[in-house]
Amino acid sequence: MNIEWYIVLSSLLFTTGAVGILIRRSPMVILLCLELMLNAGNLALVAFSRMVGNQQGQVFAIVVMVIAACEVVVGLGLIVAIFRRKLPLNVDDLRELRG
Amino acid sequence: MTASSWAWLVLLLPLLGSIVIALGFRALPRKLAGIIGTATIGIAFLCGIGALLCLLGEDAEARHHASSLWTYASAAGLDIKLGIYVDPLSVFMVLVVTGVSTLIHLYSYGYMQSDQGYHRFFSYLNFFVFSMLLLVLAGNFVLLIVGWAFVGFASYALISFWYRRTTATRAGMKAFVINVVGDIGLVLAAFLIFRELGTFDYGPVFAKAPQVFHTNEWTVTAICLLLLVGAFAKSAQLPFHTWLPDAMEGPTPVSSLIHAATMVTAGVYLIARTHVLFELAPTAADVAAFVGLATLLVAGTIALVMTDLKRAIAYSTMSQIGYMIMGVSIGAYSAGLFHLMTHAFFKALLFMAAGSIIAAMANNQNIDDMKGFGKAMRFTSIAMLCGGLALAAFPGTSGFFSKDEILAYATDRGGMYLIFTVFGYLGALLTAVYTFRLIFRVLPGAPCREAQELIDSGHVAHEEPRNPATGELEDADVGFPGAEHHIAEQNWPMRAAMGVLAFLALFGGLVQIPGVDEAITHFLEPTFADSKLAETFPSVGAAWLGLAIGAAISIAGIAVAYWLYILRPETPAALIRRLRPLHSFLVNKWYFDELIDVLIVRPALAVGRFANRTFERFVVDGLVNGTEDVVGGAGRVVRTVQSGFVRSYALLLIAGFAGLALYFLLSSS
Amino acid sequence: MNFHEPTIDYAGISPIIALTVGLCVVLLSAVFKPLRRTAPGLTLLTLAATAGLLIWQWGEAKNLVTGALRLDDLAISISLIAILTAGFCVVISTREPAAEEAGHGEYHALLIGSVLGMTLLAQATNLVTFFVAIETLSIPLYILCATNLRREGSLESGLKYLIVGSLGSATLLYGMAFLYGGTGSTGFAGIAAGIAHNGVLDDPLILIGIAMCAVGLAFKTSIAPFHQWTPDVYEGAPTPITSFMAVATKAAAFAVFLRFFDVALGPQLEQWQPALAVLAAVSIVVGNVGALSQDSLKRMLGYSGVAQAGYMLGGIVVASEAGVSSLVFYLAGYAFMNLAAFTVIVARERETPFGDSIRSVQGLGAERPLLAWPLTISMLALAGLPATVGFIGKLYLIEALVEGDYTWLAVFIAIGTMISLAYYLRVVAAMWMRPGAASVTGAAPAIAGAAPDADPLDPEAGRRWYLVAPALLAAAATIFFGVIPQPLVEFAARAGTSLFG
Amino acid sequence: MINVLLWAPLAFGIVGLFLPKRLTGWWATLGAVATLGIAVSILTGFDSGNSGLQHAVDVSWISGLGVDYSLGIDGLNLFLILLTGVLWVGGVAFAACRQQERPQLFFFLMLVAETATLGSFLAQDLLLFVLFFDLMLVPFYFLFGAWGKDREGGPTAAAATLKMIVYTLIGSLLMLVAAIATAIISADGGHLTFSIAAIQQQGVPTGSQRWIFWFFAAAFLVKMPAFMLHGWMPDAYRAAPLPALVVFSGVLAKVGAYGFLRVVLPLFPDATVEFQEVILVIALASILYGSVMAFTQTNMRLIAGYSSVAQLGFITAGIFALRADGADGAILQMVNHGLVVAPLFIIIAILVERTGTEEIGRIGGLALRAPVLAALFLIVALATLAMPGSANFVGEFYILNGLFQTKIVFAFIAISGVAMSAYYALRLYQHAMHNRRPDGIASREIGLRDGLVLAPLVLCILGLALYPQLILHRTAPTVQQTVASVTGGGAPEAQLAKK
Amino acid sequence: MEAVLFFLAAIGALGGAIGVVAMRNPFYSVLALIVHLFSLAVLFLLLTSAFVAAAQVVVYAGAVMVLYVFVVAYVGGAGESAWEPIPGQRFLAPLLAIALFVELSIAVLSSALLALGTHGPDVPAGFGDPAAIGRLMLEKFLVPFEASSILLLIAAVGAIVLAGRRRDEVGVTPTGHSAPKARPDGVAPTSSPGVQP
Repeated sequence: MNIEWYIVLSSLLFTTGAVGILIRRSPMVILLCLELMLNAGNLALVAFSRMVGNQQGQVFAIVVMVIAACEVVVGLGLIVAIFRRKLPLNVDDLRELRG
Repeated sequence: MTASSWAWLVLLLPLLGSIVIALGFRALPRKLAGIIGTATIGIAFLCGIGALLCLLGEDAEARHHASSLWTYASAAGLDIKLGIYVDPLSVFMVLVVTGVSTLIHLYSYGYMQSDQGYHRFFSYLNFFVFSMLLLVLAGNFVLLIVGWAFVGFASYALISFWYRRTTATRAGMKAFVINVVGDIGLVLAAFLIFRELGTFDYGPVFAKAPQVFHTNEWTVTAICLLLLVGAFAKSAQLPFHTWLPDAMEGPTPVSSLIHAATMVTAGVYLIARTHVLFELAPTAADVAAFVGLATLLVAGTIALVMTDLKRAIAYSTMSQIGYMIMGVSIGAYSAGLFHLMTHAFFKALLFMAAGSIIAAMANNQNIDDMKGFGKAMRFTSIAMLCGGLALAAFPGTSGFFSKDEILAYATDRGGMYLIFTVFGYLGALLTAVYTFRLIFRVLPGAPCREAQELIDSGHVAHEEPRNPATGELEDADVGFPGAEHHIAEQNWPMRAAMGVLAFLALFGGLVQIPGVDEAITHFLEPTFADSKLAETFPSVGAAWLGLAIGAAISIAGIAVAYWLYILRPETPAALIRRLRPLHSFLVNKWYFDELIDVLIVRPALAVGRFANRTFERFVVDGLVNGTEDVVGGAGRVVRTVQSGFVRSYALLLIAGFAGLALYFLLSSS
Repeated sequence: MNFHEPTIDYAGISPIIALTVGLCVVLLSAVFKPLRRTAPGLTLLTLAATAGLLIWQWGEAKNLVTGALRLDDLAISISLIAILTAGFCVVISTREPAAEEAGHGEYHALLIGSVLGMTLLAQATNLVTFFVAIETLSIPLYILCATNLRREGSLESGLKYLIVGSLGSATLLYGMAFLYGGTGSTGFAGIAAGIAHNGVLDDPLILIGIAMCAVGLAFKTSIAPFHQWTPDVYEGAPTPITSFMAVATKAAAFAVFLRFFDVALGPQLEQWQPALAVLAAVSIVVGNVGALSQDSLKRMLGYSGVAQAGYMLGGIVVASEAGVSSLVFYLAGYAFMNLAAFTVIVARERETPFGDSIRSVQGLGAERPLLAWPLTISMLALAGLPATVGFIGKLYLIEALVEGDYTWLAVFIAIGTMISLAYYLRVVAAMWMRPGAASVTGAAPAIAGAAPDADPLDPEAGRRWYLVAPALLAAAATIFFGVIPQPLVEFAARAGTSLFG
Repeated sequence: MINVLLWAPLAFGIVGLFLPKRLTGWWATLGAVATLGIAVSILTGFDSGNSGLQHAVDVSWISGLGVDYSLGIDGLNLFLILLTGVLWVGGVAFAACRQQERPQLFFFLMLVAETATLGSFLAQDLLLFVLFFDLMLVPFYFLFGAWGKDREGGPTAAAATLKMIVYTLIGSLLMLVAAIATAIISADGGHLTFSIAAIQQQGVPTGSQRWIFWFFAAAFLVKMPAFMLHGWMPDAYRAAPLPALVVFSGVLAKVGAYGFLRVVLPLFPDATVEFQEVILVIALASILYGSVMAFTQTNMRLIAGYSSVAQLGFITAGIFALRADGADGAILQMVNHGLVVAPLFIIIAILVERTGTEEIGRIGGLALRAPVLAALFLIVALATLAMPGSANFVGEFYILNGLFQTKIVFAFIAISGVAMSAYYALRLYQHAMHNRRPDGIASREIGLRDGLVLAPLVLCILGLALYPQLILHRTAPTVQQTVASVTGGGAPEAQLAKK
Repeated sequence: MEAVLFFLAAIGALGGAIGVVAMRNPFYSVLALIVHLFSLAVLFLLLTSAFVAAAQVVVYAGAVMVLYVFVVAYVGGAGESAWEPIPGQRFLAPLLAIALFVELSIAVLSSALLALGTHGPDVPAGFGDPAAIGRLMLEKFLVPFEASSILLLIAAVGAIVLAGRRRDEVGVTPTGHSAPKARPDGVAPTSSPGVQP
């Protein structure tokens, strides 16, 4: 398959993730959508890595995985903290800060 | 001592007097202040005589001196020195000013004695004399303007001397503002002179002018017209005259000195001083002459109906100045100046007499209320009669010689100038009528209440002084004559002053009898040596013919007045009834005040109100507030977008991303 | 296939090592109870040591560890700014409820972690390092924002920051992928070379990659329209953290912004310059109008940070040595101005029941002159008034802009500054021109923030040395460098030279 | 010497912060007097034939940015410096006679303001000028805002002051951009310098001059303030504490006009010629509008304020006559106006203390019990209306003459402002001192201390009235040179040669 | 064969992604993500990136997702209401996404890079295998590698800070899972009586 296909697929995944962030309210699902976007990035990296024929993109993708994991950990920690604080797990309800 | 040194002394003394009195207002005793004031002027007069003698001791051609103390303001090509110019004309003016002032100071010494603002009065009065002397002695146009404005200020200060009278302060303001308009005319004239001639000094200006300008060139005409604005404003000529009657709000000696004898004649002096320019711009000179003529007629008619004693005399002053302006504008310089001098004598005298009577009337100036003062105040009455005769140009009096000389000169020039003769004599008739109208209404007859009281008890104290114009109670603790009033009968300084002036009014004309002595003409000759018009002079015969006509008209006028006010006292009332519209037209002073109000004052105030209420609020502030609103509105938008929804933040981020990406896509090949 | 051990210049990476060691030590101190109290001290020690090592390396210009990092004056200067800010943050975190809540060891370890991220970021010359560094910088901040667990706002800000921040990171990553794809390299120099080599100067693939990287970096530097997290997070986060975030994050992000755009994307100058200029202008407008009539001081400073970021972006737009220098100078000045302001806010929010509301500083001039002066100076400096470092900073920036033919942006800065006066001076007016707020000891007023999640008040906070001294110090520096800017100018100029010289 | 002059007020101010409350006012007065003393000693040592800089100081300040600490005195600023010295003595001493809140801070700010103002007059480096120009505002922001009074039904002092600051800084910030642009454009890739003299030598291309001119003009016109840009003035003047207003109105407005002479004319000659008439129209509008507003206003401060608008219109017109006499007159008039408006505000302050109102409609007849005050007021009022014989007249005479010789129509319109000034100045005097005394208004003579503050100022007015040449003589050479930089050396004598 | 695999995996990845977005219940979303991740791993394999694919399966699908499931289980996977409080969001979000996708696609498809249209160059054996990646990590990318390890440490610390149970938390009385707080127009919550800080 041509690399183009991979990239277009990754764009599709990227935008899907973005849509998810925009329309979902559960912080957990939003975190998942962020994962989607990072994964789309990873797909692009790996595809490009294949295209240019060096493996830097792959290493980058692995690093991104680690980072994604860190984000997830912190995000889930926050969710737990919010839950513990008896606040609603709905990002729309967290809008004390505004204006 | 040279003439210039004397002249500097002349300038210095009144100033010194003014300052000393002003600074010493707490320390100096009243009398001392009056004495200082009078004495300084008196000495100044003597110094003036010193200057006169110096000048007479020189060759006729050398009788002009420029002298300066220090460079006043000199940069960028302008060179203005603090300098004076001494020549026969200025010395003549110095003598008239200081002479009359000395007498009026003397009069004031008595008249103002019970006034709260005695020191202030003398300080102002001295300052005025200083300013007037500065005006006549100035050696360049800038200093002339300075003197010009100083007298304007002194006039303002003295008009509103009783400063808690709103009528007085308003009158002062009016006088000042109109005079400033005149100043502006002078300033512009000076600019134009500087532009064309590159200097402000009299000597070079008058020397260069004939070489630079063609006759009737627009520049020189413009210069003269601008000078005339100044002259008219100061000399209360149409249409700048409205301030003078109102100026009668000031104490009577002020009216006598400033608004009759000296300051208001500054316009005459100015035209005489700049005759070189006026002769180069005959059109402007004719304009001046016609305005003078118009003023003398208009003022004469108004004086016929005025019931306010001082205002009537003030209109008479305007009218007489009209003669002078006319005279110097048509080239009768020495005649005009001669009339200036005699007018100073008799008009000052008339005012003094009027002041004396007004004091007796407790500041009531309405002649309708006055009667029979001939018996009550004999000295005053005689003085008034002398002044009246001179004013009416009764044969032999000073006014007789001076006024008719002007008209004789007009006749001599012939042609268009005959208009001046004809209407001048008409004016003379009016003069005689209105003068004796006053005299016949005030002096003879059964004494009025105040006059009777004076006869009975010699008492002239009145409580509760009221403002004659508005009738409101005076605020007596401010510089306003208290219960004690002073009249010539009981006060020797007043008497002395009036006596001297009465003598001068009657016999002052004898110095210049056509074909006999003509002392004024000869003395002034060096000043007007460069004049083409002054060379032609009516023959002695023509002059005497003029005098004869004048005498007839004067006597006729007096007769008319006698008939109207003594023989048939009911006629004037009948005339008023018959000619009601004309009467009210005259009583309302030809509606000049109203005209100026509608044309200038109201529009200016309307513009001010518009600026203040509308423009400032809606445009200037609107600009500020509008900007504020726009910025604040943008702030509200930003804060509304900052809704607190994290998803909407993400949306904006992605929207921004999409936008940025679009830009980059578009910029790609 | 042999393993080639990379050559490592230990002197060059010594600051990073110091930070890493410090991080571990501070973390360990949290484990042993007796050592709990030593965390701030250890942190300061770490920071001091790092700063010392950085200063030791001042003037060096070398690539470290196979081109992952580049230690030059730009990196050192930015790292120093970050460390300075962190130092202030540590001091004013004394008795900070958030730190108590999180545990001092953890709190400070996270802080050091963030500083580590910044130091790496300032030196990054490789996309991978860049991305890791930016996350190392951000993730501790997400946590730190939320450390005041009792306050709903703190959690909210943490979550918001995390979500939007990760979105930004994902975008950045995607952009990096495209750049990598277009050039075949992850190194900055390699990218620049690749662009030239592949002839893709205006290829859409590259350009859209640039667009995405710009979005990611603009997000980190709070450039509008990617700024919206800023006011919310600034307001919600514990104030010392806000101060750290406001200054250090911006500094580090701008450093990599500079390096990335001026070095890696230098060839694409023509394409990105106008776009960034427009972003700068939009930021200036949005930030300044947004800050108008904000009652929360932190929020106001958040918006003001957006505007200031817009000014600073100008330094990148012109892509010149003067631009870099002016930006570094401005960042350094910005650090002092902001630290003074935030320190005072910390003091007042502990002292009064009004939190960070503008009411908390009402009448401060009479009540606590030692706090009022720093805040006043800070506000005036932020407004760019003369005799403060803010004026010189703007001067420097405008000079760079005009030199780079971006005079219109300079005019925008001027206009923005005018608008900004309205809100900066509002604070000054509150301090000096209003009577004091209700007595501190009075009944707690019914305002937001006084809910049960409110922190305990310390009526003496305005006199604590650890708050007054930093405030005075920062204010003094603001004035000092406003009057004698030459040292700071030289400092900044070195940074500029290191990138372009 | 010049350094001492510049920094002495600040040094005194800082020391004053640590003095006890009672002493600080007098200490500040001492500081102002000392500064004045230095200024006077500079005057006595001034070489009047020299059109160049004297006492020049030129040290590199921020070498990286091309900014120098460069000061100097010449004919343009000599008397403005003296004016600053004199008025600050007046303002500070007047304030010292009164109880001030937080006196240390008050006097500190006053003296900071003096240093800033002196700095903007002394600066010979474009950027230093801008810096001091902006810095001037800061102390006044505090003085007006913190010591000013809120107006009932109007904006608070803080709001009014904020408006003023934002408004005036609009111009200043644009000026900053313009100044930098000037230096960069003129350096044209070469060595960057902000030195005014150097930039003048290098020249600025005509095309750039156009927009830069307007940026500078905006700053200066707002500061004056000129017509349409005066929106900040009414509120700020009403809010300001009078001692501060004395110096503010007396000196600060002049910095704008001075800026035209110091910066705009020499650096942007082409644009100056090109926009001469536009600026003249603005100046005329200021004259007319200021006058009209002044004679319809009833608030004493605003009468004085709007009269300043008109006066600065005259000054601007004089400068933009682009003739040496106009510019000479402008400088003279700057000094005169400062000397007049400062005592005017002091008098207003004294009147307000006696009557408790600033509305002229509600006072009157005060002269009786206060003849000295009335006399001083009268002199000030007469000088305000440029009574011939006052130095103000000489100033206006020079200005109008300059205008008359180049733009005669403008001169005719401008001079109508003179007539209006007569009306509003006298109106102010009359309403306060003359007419009936309303009930409940106390009249009291001026106190000895206030008298000692006011009398020297009035003496300055009188002294200058007698000898305005004192100023003209010393300013003329520099002015000649400045104007020549625009007109290319066409001296007025040359223009006269045609006759 | 490759094309078939690609399309299958692509459908899986995309379907998983859509599932994540579309599922009401977070739990199902997590499961959908796992599908997505496995599909991605296949794609990675197709791109000769064996190590990345393996890491993907092990790290992501294995470790991270387990964490997710735990947390979802802990906080309860209540679905969210369909009501959209932000005006325009529902309309703008897809629109923007489509615009973005179009832009990205245009960028990719109109790129002048010829390599995009290929399957990539021939690569030596061992491309993308653990050894190659490992060497790269320890040579060229040593710093990011080390840094990401520190990042992991930091994340762990963070998770403890945020989610760890502390002594002083006793004060907040566990009154059961709170209903969404009554907070009309953003006013701060009124304190409930039993709460003492």
